[in-house]
Amino acid sequence: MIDKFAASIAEAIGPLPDGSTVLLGGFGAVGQADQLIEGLIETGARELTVVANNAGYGRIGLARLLELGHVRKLICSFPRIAGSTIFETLYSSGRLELELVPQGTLAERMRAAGAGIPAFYTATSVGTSLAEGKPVLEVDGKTYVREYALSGDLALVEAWAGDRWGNLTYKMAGRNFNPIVATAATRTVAQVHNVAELGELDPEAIVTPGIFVDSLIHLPQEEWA
Amino acid sequence: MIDKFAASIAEAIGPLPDGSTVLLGGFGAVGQADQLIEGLIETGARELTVVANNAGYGRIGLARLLELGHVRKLICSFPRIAGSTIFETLYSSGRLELELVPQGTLAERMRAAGAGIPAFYTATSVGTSLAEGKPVLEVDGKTYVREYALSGDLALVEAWAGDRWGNLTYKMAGRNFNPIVATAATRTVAQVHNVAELGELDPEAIVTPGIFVDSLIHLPQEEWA
Amino acid sequence: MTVTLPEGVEPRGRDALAARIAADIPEGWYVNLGIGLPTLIADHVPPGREVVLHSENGILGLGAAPPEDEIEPWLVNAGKQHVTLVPGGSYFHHADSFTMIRGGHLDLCVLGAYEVAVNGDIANWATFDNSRAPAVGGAMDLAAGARRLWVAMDHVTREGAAKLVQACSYPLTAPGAVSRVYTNLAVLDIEDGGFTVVEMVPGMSFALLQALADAPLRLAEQDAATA
Amino acid sequence: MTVTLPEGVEPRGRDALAARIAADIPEGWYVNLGIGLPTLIADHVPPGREVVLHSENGILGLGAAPPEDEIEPWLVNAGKQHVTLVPGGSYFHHADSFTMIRGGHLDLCVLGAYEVAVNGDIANWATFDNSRAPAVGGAMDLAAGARRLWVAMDHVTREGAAKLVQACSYPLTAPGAVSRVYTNLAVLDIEDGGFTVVEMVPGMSFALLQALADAPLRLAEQDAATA
Repeated sequence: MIDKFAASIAEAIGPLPDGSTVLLGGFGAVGQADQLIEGLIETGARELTVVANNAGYGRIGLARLLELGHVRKLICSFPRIAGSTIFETLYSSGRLELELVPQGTLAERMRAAGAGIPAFYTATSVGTSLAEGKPVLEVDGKTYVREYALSGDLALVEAWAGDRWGNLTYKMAGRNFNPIVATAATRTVAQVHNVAELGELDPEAIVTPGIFVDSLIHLPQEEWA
Repeated sequence: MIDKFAASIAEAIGPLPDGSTVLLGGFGAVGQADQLIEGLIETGARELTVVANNAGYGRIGLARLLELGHVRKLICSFPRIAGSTIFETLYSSGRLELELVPQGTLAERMRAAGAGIPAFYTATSVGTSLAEGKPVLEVDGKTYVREYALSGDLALVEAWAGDRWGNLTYKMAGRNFNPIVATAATRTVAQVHNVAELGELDPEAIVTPGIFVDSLIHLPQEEWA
Repeated sequence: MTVTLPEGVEPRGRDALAARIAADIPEGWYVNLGIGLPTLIADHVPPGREVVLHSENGILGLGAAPPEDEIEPWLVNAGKQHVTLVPGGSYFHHADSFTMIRGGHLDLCVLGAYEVAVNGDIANWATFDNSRAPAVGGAMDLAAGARRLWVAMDHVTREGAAKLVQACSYPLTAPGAVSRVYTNLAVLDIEDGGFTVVEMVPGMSFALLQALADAPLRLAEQDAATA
Repeated sequence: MTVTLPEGVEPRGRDALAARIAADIPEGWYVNLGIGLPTLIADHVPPGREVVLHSENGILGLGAAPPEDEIEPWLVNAGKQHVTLVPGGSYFHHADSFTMIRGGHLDLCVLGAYEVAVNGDIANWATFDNSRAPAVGGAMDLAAGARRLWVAMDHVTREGAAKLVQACSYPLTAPGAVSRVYTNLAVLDIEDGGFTVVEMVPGMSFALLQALADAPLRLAEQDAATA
């Protein structure tokens, strides 16, 4: 019997070598797997490259991972949000490398990694400083810049419900980057608010089929249910 | 009030110039918009380029469109299926141009068109006759072939339910290419078996948001409902 | 602003500017509203006119802010503010959301800007203050991908410097993308490589408007005839 | 076949071959089964062993054929045969389906073939009969994308020609993709640039198996020791 539910966050995440690349779902606080990020801290892995749309806020989750010095490089579209003081301190003191990527290009680079597309072209950023040095292609008289797939060793996902095969559904705008990062990493781990029996999730409405998920942990948050 | 429902198939499709490119959803007979294809025949448009996974069967729908000589070129992954005699006759007598595209590359080329990606790379077909003459890119020691976006002037979609904003759901494996072609054409028309009130379709389970749909026609097929 | 306007000239306030832009959005358009002032436009779409609002974090059919006791923690807009979903709305993931943006499916995007140039260049994401980390978000995707890009901004900076310029001094968000600019003093189209003034707030003179820009302006033909 | 096999050598029939392959598929694998014989493998997965079957037309969790009176017109597999969905199954569109294939998410694909070469090349989509239109379907995507590609085929053609070859004569589906071949006479791994026989049907001799191939075979070490 396939059962991807783990007994603990540590078991769900498994060991992680230093220097790994970790993809985080979430848009700001919404749909970010804070408890799994705490588990990521517990692995002790350092020199991480972290891919996330934002750079955390306050002193929890991603911000705490940064504060503890586990991250070497951040690949991100909008690191500066309300409360992102830890990121800003690290960045301005030169202790954190930043690769800034337009939000849609960030999503598409991970989608490409998940879909076996090593590179693609986009008009986004053409004519701007973010396109400097990148190969271009002209198609029908318009110029596009080449972008490369962005894959991870580990993806951390926040989902609303999951079953033992790893099928996932999300809640509202909590979906955001989660289904994308789930496809793009060697190992994908999801924290789910609700456990569904196999067959209980509508096959027409499953957003992330279990093929993309290696491990799940059930973390009910009763106050939100 | 936005209301994309048309009163007739002719109104839904609108005028279509000769030489247009038409994208068809469907996988074999499943999820192919046969009634809209009949409407396509009625437009009288000729010299069409048709993109579809298969080449029709029997003498209905796509096969009839071919038989009537409206199609100049077919872009297709698997034209030869049981009953595809009209296609085979036209092809072997040299009256129909065929561009053969691997199924996943066909889907991705249309997805790319819909997503504003003019070109991408894939390992599919590398080292085969279908990659001959195409530009290649080496990434991490592996060779990939460049494929270009494939867009249409018109896309014909079969969906299960739709609302007046053009939001669509599909039934089972009837989904197939339909949500992809819907994104890739200048004008997208859907035939739906069921009409939903606005707000009735679950926002978490809408597969094609109405932004991709220009016109709908309600064609209930009671015997299948 | 340090610019002294003649008596009787009332620059449009934030809500008046948002309302002015909302009035120009036809029913049935799919529209992405940028963070800040553009977000306010949603509140000024005339009742009964169906305009479908897109948010890059995976929402079509954004609705108004919810009452305090009906906040859904998982439902925020691109500015991370709590919102609602209207009937007919839908959720999707970021790759699908940017398919809508990059693929040219949005009828309109309205963004704020530091500068807009005569050729439609827009600069709205970075300054030369290198002490702060840069942040681009979806601005470049939206500017390059939407069918139309309108800019909503003050006519000049707080220091009185022109924001309508011959060439952007700040880093570009996208070249040649803007088709229309709504400022607190005027509405300008960008066409044939220049700014055309199609409307000024009451009492405003073309001469002063020109003095507040670092690029040549011209009056729209019907206005020029009566100027 | 025109090849005369020694008395007592029983080539595996279609179902026996499908069952032999099914026995090697571990629980938890995501597997795409090609049209034809590979499709039969589904019927031979041992009861209780959860193997998740993928179909390129947008299905994970393919189940058995339905009873005649429970056929769903919208539910077919890649070979256009009516199927069912098992609990835990899901539907998705073609781009997502080929994300699974091209992105290396399938543990295994089993395809039929005209020829397999010593270096793992597979030819299974086109012959030199130009009177018929070519058709490739998802074969190239599957061969290039799945983590493992196994081939299920007869050992020789109906005319007795070898299908295990030094180099494919038919147009390639993918280079270097096959890791294992199940024929009606033997099971062979492709490793270190050659065929290694890991199993033969009862009574079959290595010498005859070699005679029926157009490429050198070798015995797996444990078998070679007792050969």
